[in-house]
Amino acid sequence: MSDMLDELYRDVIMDHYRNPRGKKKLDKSDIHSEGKNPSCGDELEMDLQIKDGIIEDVHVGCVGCAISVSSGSMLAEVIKGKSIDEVKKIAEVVKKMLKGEPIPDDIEIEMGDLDALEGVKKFPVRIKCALLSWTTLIDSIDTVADNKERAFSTTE
Amino acid sequence: MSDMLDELYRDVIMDHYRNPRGKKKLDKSDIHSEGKNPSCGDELEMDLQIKDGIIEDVHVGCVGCAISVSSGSMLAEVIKGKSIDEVKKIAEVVKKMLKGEPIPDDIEIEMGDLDALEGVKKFPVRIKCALLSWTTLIDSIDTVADNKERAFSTTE
Amino acid sequence: MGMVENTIIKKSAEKGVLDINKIRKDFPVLNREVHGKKLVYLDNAATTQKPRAVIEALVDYYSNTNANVHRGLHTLAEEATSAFEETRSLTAGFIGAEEPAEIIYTRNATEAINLVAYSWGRKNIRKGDRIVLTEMEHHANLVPWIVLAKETGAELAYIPIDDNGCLDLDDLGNIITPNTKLVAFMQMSNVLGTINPAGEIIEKAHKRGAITLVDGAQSAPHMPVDVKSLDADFYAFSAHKMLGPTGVGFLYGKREILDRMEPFNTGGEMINEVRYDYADWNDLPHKFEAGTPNIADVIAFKPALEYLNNVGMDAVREHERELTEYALGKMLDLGFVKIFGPTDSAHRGGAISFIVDDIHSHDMATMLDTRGIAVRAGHHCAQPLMKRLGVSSTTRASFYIYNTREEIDEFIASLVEIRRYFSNV
Amino acid sequence: MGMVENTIIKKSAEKGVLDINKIRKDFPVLNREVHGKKLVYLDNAATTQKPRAVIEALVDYYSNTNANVHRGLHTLAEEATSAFEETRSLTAGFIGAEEPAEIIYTRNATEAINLVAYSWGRKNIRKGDRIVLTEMEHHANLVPWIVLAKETGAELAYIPIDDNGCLDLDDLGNIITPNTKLVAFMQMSNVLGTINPAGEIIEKAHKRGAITLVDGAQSAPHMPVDVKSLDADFYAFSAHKMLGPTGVGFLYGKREILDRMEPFNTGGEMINEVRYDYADWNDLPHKFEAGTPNIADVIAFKPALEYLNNVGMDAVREHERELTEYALGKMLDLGFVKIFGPTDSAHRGGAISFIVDDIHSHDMATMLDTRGIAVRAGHHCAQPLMKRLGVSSTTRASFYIYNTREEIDEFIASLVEIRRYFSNV
Ligand SMILES: Cc1ncc(COP(=O)(O)O)c(C=O)c1O
Ligand SMILES: Cc1ncc(COP(=O)(O)O)c(C=O)c1O
Repeated sequence: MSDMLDELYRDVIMDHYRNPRGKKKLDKSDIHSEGKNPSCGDELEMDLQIKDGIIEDVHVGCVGCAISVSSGSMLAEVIKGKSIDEVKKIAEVVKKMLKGEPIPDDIEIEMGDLDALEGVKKFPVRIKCALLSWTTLIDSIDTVADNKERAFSTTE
Repeated sequence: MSDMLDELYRDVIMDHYRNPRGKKKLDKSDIHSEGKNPSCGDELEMDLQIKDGIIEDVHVGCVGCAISVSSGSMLAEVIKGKSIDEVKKIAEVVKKMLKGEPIPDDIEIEMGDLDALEGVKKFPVRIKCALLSWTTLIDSIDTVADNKERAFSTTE
Repeated sequence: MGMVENTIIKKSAEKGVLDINKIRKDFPVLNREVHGKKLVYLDNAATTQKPRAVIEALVDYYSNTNANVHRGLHTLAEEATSAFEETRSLTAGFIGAEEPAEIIYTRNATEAINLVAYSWGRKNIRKGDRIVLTEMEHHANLVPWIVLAKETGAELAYIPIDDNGCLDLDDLGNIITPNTKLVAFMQMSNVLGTINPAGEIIEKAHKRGAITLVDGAQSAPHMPVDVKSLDADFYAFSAHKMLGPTGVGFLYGKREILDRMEPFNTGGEMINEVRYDYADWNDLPHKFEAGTPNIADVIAFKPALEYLNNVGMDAVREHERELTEYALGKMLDLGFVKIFGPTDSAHRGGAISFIVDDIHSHDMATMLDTRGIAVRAGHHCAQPLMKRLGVSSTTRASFYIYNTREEIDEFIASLVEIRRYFSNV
Repeated sequence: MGMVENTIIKKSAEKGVLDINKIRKDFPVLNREVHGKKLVYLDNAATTQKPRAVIEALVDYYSNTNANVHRGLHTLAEEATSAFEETRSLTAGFIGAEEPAEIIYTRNATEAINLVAYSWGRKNIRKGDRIVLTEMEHHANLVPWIVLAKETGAELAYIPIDDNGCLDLDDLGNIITPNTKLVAFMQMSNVLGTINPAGEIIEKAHKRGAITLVDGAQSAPHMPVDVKSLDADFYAFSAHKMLGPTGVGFLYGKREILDRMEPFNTGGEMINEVRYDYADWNDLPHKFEAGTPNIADVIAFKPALEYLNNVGMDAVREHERELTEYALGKMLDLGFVKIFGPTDSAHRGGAISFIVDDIHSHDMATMLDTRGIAVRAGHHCAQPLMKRLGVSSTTRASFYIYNTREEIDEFIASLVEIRRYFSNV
């Protein structure tokens, strides 16, 4: 329909949208958090199982658009099995990528499908859709660090 | 200095401004009232002695500009000795004159120096200066009719 | 609420009531291109575009008159003050108020409602009192009352909606209880388009001795309104939704009620006398207008009202009714569009909320935007209503006097293409 | 306060710091004629004139972009939102705020102060607490606290002024008592011109654990301001007094304080979640901005700030200081002018209040107006100060970046003529 749209709705994104990973609820959760975009109504819940600083399992439940759902799905896929430090680095890179900021050369991370989110930066109002799951994740991790139990985030 | 100003600051007006009539306080007052222009700070107090429907004596104390002071002074001069009905008619005519509205032919009243206020109508923001004493007077009279004791008015 | 029946309404495919081509020339923004396409602006329930006369009034004011109002004795200040008050008179006439002093300038409809919640509500609503709202209210006419109820211990009750998106008034007599102090409701829904029977609700409320507030943010711009014949106690609306500048709203209130209210914001202009330990208040409407008002935009709202008066609010309503009928018919024809709200254009305005398959409203709005079509997506400041409708968001197209059938045709064609595109990517 | 000494100050009769001719060309209204005379606009403390760039920004916005902000997913809405937020960043920078979210858009300075009185005051001020103000406050920073004190049973205390029109701080330690919760004061007087030692007062207030609010309505437009180095907790000002459009004001507040405050007005945009019986709030700054904001005027304030930044606030201040020095010298030379406020231009801004003989300020303003000179007359929204000064009103001339020595010469010549005229009629 338009080249512009094709950059946003890449096949990978639509695949994650239609078959979101991490959809399955976990039987136990070490840290539960919720995120929301008040202006548009997207809602997300996230559960993490963490052991020895490694994210062993993750659940992401997102009610939202193709961008927020697929971003959450990619997140679930990519962070599983990674250490908290690695995950933090990935989140930073994703944020930079979405905001169109340069990504430092010395960061070597495995991006998986995440590259597909790059098209979002041309749609400024959609960036916060893609950010929702990542902001929630960071708040989750910070909550762990602060020894709190629940986190609540927004990308406004 | 300017023809326009000469129409406003006529000799009669300046004479009333410099020697306001009705300045002397009354030893007794049947009806006391106060008026004010909140936006500019002009303040006026008025006392009436009324007997058998005739205004026997009047005191007007005005802190204000040349227009409000002289208008109050002319009022004091013209209403003394008149019946309440006559005074009401005069007040109506003055209001109409100031607002530039036509004055009905069938009204025959003795205007005294009041004609000098006609120049005010060319200065829209000053009309309320000239109106202050008249609005206060009408409120006074209405208060008498309503059997109240004090009146408070503004020309805003 | 199920999908509405696919009744195809095609009454007047002929030329409409307005000379749209002439009207469109008065709105400079309609020449704008978006992503290389001519702008099709269907986001009028959010804010409308402005005719050249409004823009020129701003230029003229700032280039020739600009001064502070009310307290000024110089020429500019006098001109500004009289223009500022002329808008008030015209606004009073537009909604049928008894006198200009019953029109209070606010920032927007939201602030008008908050003014009532603070100045009238804090004084008149007590623990155990009831405030009646409807299930379709905008946050602007919801949150101030939720906050007030929490503060005072008052209870909230809601007039429900039926499956057609209309108020269900069957139980109104029981909902408006004797302890009901306020009935506040929208005259036209920004989501469902529904036109509510304001007169009927007000009459019932008054029988119970309740005060009424009508949120006219969506109705005042789109249909003839007469607060006198409605007998509304308060009426709130926004200039920016009816061709006027942003930053100007209105609270109409009956004088006897406004006179008894304490002020809301306090400061300059609204006082009579101030001492270091005392203050009392100026007369209406100044009592409620503290500080330097939005002078330029109030003045520039006059040509907006004149524009609407020239077109005629009956014609505005009829044009939009025809356009809505046309759009609803086409949308229902598609078969894959689910519409929320009544589908009979006689009972609704031109805000049409819908969803298409599993396409999220944000994606829909983005895709329409690449075709130059501006719509709104999300909860439309009516989260509780969204829940009631069983959705998290909808897409909304909404019309005004400059919209055309050709634009609706483009919108419809885009829906078809988008659906095809989205199922293929 | 007696008549100030006739010290003639004539330091820099030479060319000033600004290229005034160039600046004047940017202000269309300065070509205006009043009663056949070229406008001499000396009513800048009431509101300032607007440069062409501000007017053009309005035209551009309404002709090309106009859309509602924040909730929109289409191109126009995105452009409007980002321009709307750019002004916030620039404003934050202009007054030295830590982050844009600490800047809340209001209608004017008055509303900014009311926001604090409602949202912070109602929660933090209790019976027996003290609120400290000054004797020179504008009604905007007086009436909200008089009302709050009456409501809560708090007490008001005033920092006095000396015979020179400056705050007398000798007793400050006793006035700001341990039970003082708020110290609210103007940084520059709109009547006396006085520049108050804001930093010193704030430091003393903080030592007592009090919160501080600075009314910057007259200072932000006329001198460099840095809320960070002042350590002000709240700072209020208005766009229309600094080249910007009417209808836009600002409340700066420290994040940690704003975060703990409940909202003021409620409705759309400012919520996080709303249910029929519950609402919670969005983050800063949105929490305090309910409903559709004054989008166009906020956006058009950006070129006003850019204009001031280009000129440089130091240069603005220096130009006005020179002009004030020049005007004060000339006025005192006349011998018949009584000036209220300090006569040392180093400690005052360009608002000069005065009286001439027995000529009432309204008559003075009318007579100046016939000569094209716009000044203000009356109580300047400072009735208690007027009483303190022993007058019912004054005439006020006030300057801005586009005013010239030639204009002041005309003003002085007019004073002479008016005095002669008035004593002869
Ligand atoms: C010192 C001071 N504070 C507050 C205000 C109020 O400003 P605004 O009317 O823009 O709210 C003014 C302006 O009149 C002022 O001079
Ligand atoms: C029904 C309704 N009420 C109130 C409002 C609030 O209007 P504003 O944002 O102009 O205050 C709106 C607009 O968003 C609306 O549609």
